[in-house]
Amino acid sequence: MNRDFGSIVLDTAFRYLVPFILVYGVYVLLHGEESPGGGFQAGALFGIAIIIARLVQGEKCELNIPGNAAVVLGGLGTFIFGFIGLLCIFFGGNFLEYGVLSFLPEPQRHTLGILGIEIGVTICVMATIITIYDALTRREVSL
Amino acid sequence: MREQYPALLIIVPLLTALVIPIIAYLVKRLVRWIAMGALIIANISAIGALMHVLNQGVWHYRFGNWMPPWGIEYVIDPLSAGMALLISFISLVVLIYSDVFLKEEGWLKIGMYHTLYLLLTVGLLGMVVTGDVFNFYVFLEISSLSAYGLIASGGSKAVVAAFRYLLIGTIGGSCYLLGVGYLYAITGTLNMGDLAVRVQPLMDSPAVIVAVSMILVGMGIKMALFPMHGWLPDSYTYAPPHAISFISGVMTKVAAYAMFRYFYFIFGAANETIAIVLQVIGAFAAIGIIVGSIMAIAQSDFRRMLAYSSIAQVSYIALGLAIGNMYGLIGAMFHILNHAIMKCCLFLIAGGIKWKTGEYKIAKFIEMSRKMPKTMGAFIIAALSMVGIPPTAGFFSKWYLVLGAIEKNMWIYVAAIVLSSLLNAIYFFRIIENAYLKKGQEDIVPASPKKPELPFSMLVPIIVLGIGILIIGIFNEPIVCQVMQYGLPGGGMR
Amino acid sequence: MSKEFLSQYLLYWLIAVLFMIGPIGMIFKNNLMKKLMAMNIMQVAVIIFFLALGQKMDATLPIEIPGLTGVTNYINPLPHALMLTAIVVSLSTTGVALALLLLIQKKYGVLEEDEVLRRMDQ
Amino acid sequence: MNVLIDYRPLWAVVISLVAAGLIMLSDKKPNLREAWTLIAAFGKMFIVFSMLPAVLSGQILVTEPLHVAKGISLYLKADPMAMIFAALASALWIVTSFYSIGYMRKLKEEHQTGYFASFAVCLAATMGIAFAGNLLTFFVFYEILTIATYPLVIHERDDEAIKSGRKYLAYTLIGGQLLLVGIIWVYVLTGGGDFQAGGFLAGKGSVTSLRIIFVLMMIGTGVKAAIMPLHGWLPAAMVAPTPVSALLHAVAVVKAGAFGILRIVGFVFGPELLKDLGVATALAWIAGFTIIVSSLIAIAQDNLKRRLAFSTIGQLSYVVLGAALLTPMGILGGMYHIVAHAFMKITLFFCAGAILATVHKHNISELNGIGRQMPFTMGAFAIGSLGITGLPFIVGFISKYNLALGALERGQGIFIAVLLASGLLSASYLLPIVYIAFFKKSEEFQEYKEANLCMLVPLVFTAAVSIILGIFPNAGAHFYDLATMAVKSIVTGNLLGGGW
Amino acid sequence: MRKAISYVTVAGMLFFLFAVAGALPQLYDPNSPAARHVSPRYIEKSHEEIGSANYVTAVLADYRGYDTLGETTVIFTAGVVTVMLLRTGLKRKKL
Repeated sequence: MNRDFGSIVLDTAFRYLVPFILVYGVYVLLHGEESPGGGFQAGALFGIAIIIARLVQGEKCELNIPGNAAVVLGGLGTFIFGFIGLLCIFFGGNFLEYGVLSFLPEPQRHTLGILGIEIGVTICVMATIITIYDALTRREVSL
Repeated sequence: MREQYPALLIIVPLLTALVIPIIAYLVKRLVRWIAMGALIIANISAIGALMHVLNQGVWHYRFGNWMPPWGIEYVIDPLSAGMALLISFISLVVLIYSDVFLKEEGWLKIGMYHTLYLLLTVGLLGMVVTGDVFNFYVFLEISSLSAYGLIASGGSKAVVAAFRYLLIGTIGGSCYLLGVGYLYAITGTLNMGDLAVRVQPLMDSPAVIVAVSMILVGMGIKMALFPMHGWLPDSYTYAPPHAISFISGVMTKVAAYAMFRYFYFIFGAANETIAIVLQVIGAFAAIGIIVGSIMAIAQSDFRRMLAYSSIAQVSYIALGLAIGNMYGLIGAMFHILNHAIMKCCLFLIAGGIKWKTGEYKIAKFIEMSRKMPKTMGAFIIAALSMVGIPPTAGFFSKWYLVLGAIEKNMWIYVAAIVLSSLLNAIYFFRIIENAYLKKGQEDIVPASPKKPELPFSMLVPIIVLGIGILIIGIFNEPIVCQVMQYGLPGGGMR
Repeated sequence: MSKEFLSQYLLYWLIAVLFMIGPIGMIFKNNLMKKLMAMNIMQVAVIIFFLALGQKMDATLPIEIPGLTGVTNYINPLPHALMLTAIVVSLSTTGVALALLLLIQKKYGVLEEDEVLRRMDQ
Repeated sequence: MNVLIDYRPLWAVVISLVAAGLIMLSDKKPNLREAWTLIAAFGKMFIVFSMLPAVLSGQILVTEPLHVAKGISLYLKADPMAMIFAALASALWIVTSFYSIGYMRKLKEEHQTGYFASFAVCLAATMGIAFAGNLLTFFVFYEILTIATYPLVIHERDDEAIKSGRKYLAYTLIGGQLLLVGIIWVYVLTGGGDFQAGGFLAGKGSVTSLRIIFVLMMIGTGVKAAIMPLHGWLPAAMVAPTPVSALLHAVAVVKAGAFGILRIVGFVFGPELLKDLGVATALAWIAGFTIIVSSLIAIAQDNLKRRLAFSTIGQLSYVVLGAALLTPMGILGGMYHIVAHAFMKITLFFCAGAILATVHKHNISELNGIGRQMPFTMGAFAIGSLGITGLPFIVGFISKYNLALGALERGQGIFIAVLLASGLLSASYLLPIVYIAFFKKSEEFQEYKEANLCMLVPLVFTAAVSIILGIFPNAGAHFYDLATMAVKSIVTGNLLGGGW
Repeated sequence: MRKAISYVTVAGMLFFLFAVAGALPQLYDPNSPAARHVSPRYIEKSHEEIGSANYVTAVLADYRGYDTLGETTVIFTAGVVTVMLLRTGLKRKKL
């Protein structure tokens, strides 16, 4: 991030704001079990961080996920969620029954399972927010 | 894995839908086969679940292994398993059909289309097997959103139609959710089975009446019951043919099925309030049957005609619910099956004709029988079934409906059904006349083995469904007595 | 206004009014964007309704405070969880609707419904 | 007891359905296609006649291959009454097949594949109607017959054909729906609809509802049987090729309606119940009215086929009248008249078709002197005409005689007057044709010869059969015995048709 | 005519909703059915069963985790729909 952004205001805002948003997103994600927060909120924060980058730097910004990749990423994020559920089936339980995931330490199985799906949700929400933003702001809408 | 059929039924198509974008990005050709594989697994799961249910009674599948009122459960009885099988089967058939329309598109379009298509299937499957009223809403929205997208991809007119559908559909969804809210407020539960127990002592409460009417409006909009059908004709007319075949086939039917679930399993039709509401539904349905049929006669566009005919046919199902005795309900459930297959077949034929000749206008169907003999053969079977000529499937749903209506002395319903089949005859025989009897000007090159009338992947689904109509008609007794009957209220399910 | 009136009726009435904005907007507004907004308000009304159901007198957020146990001390977490979902649904619907509106605007140049329908038939 | 499980009734239905499929497949090969028709026709006749000895010895062959609806099976039953219709239809199919092949080839018609396939489906449906053992089975085949006849009616594919096709469908579909309502009502009242000699509805519902059911069913079957206010489709359907008219009028469609009326009177309501309900008298009056009025209309027609059509309307009402008289002799007469009229009318239509195919004339006034050139054809026509008027020693006499006896039994002598008047009227509309053909002189037809053999042999054959049956009513398929057995079973209420 | 029907319908529904408010449980009522039937278990047991202090997260991600999967799918669907509509274009070849 060492390129000039055009104006000092944008430059400062970007440089100081985005890292905090990203860190806050990570905090919200990881701390979701004990305080308000969770995957959606974190995903929204990440998405906003990237959208800010887009707003400031335009299409070719450095902190970027291009539209096509975002769609794929959104699918993969939800896939992580579903896959964790499917993993529970492979380990002999019902869908999303975290208690059977025997490779995890016993007391934290549920917590870690929740964390896993929250990560999936985060990725999906972030990617989708970018996708929608990207699709809506495209100039060349073909009709 | 056998114990996991209910989960696999939903999860496999869902996860496939999620990875399809990346597969499409990597290998465009593979998408279609992977989607097909997922739907085949869904079909197998549905069959497995159906067998299991028929042998061992209602199947409760608990997600996360939490006990029902706290966690979410799937309740699979013969009816819902049958519905799941119907949905996944039609989904598979239409997927095979849609190949021709998408071959030329780029990876993004193919990927997105198949993703949405599978998501629509997932949403509908989730709606029929779920045992939780809020989970139902979630899947309702999945199916609705993907349906909006699929409809809107049909062109600039379709976008307007889809937007109007979105507005009305979301109102329906919100009404449904408000109804759920009222139920939750007075019972404190979201599980259908638990709700059914806890709502019974409260049936006289006005809050229940609100909930009932809100759910009626919500489901009525989704199933295009008569005064709430405004979104349907435009959407069905302008949507792409491959998508609308599936949407028309099952989407309204799933809402009708949900309505059946609510009125007969949760609220219980024995209640006085519900009996009145059912009479209201019946009145709307009777009007809808006549209005839909008459409007269908007035159309010159084949798809629009089919759309209005859908309104009439869905009203048959509502009429069966309103009749409410065993035969009426059998008729309603059987008509869900029949109409799904008939209407899907007809829309596939419409798409085929469009693909071959570029025409949707009925007046331009002249000499179609020589251009596309096999397709028109399937059309005749489907049309006769819509009219209700034995031994096609449509006759037997009519048979059960009239049987139920006469048993309860509801003569207006009988009149509506009889009148409607005559009106159906008018608009379907008009097309048959056009296609078979009128002589066109130019010489037509009839289809030959070398130059078939339609690509193989389009012809097979049409013919499979056409034959399916006959088979369901002739062998309706096993379907009714060995599957549906156990799913009806008090039907002797173990 | 008694306290009972407030707790028994007022909020429910407000929710009812908010909820009915949806159908009203749908029927009486001609602009598609306004219809969309009316629809959004309708969804919000449902969300508020659910959240109102979860409230309890003298209770705190549904996050465990060490030492504080007892059901009556925490508000009902279930509506909150449900409404997170409903909010997301609302967001998604709005996103899709905006995409459709964008296309309509690009194609027809207007968002007035009757005008769009008129141009559609041409 | 002598009820036998036997699949032959089913095979009799299935064989021509299979043939229809094969005909469709051999679209491009006319010879193969017509071979299928003939094989199926002979096969069907063989199957049906092989059941005859068993039925005559008082056995009833039943089969229930599958359930068609909840609690109702596809029930096929070969009892004496069914055998009358089945034997008649299967025998006449062979004749009609030969005739159609000759006619179609002579006129080089288009759409022959569809024609023969529909024909085969029609016959399958007719067998189904004949052997139907319960109301639902009856209705299923009844509607199949309706639809399968439609392609035959519109065979010419011109505007007039389309118009008549519409008219045909409008009448028959509306009738079918009303019949359906009546049938379902019966199922609701009794929980079952198996035909039972002497009826099964007695005491099962209020008088009013039974009356309404009777009216619904009579409208439903009466449309096909062309009772007077419901007859409009039949003259219109004359646009169809002549073999189709022959089939429509003599064998399958209208006879299916008449047969249905007899079934419903004898095996659903039963004469005793109908006497109590008092609705049969009205039906008898309508039938009498139809007999007279249709004859009067027939006199005014110049188109030969139309005249024959109105004659059919009148003659069919004989069957209805027989049923409505509710006496054993009346029902016997009605039942036998199905056979009698079939042979006479098919002769007449074959003659009309032969004239059309050979000299291309539709109208009676143009037929001066044609008898000189086509003596066999017109001779057969004369026999058919005389039979219709009720001359003794031709088959029509037997049924009329029985009908008259039935009227006497019922104490309603007025119907004898109707029968006599009808005989005179039919003489006055049919015999002039014979007169014109043989005794008016005209040079017009000099260069024409007799119709080709494929057409001639069938029509001579049916004319001969009319005479043979007139002298020996039991010849061939024992029609008279079968009818007697059926009537006996109805009167005694014995399901098995008496111990003959 | 249509407008008049709409007015009447909307007014009727509004009146209906107003009238029914009395049948609902009181706000803030700790003894309402919603507070007493299902949710106590979440508050009482989620610590030991799941180990999460945030009950909402426990409900969202574990007890009703399947809903959340659905909800994630909904938002993904919305993304896919927008991409399909706006990025791939509506121009379709004449079939």
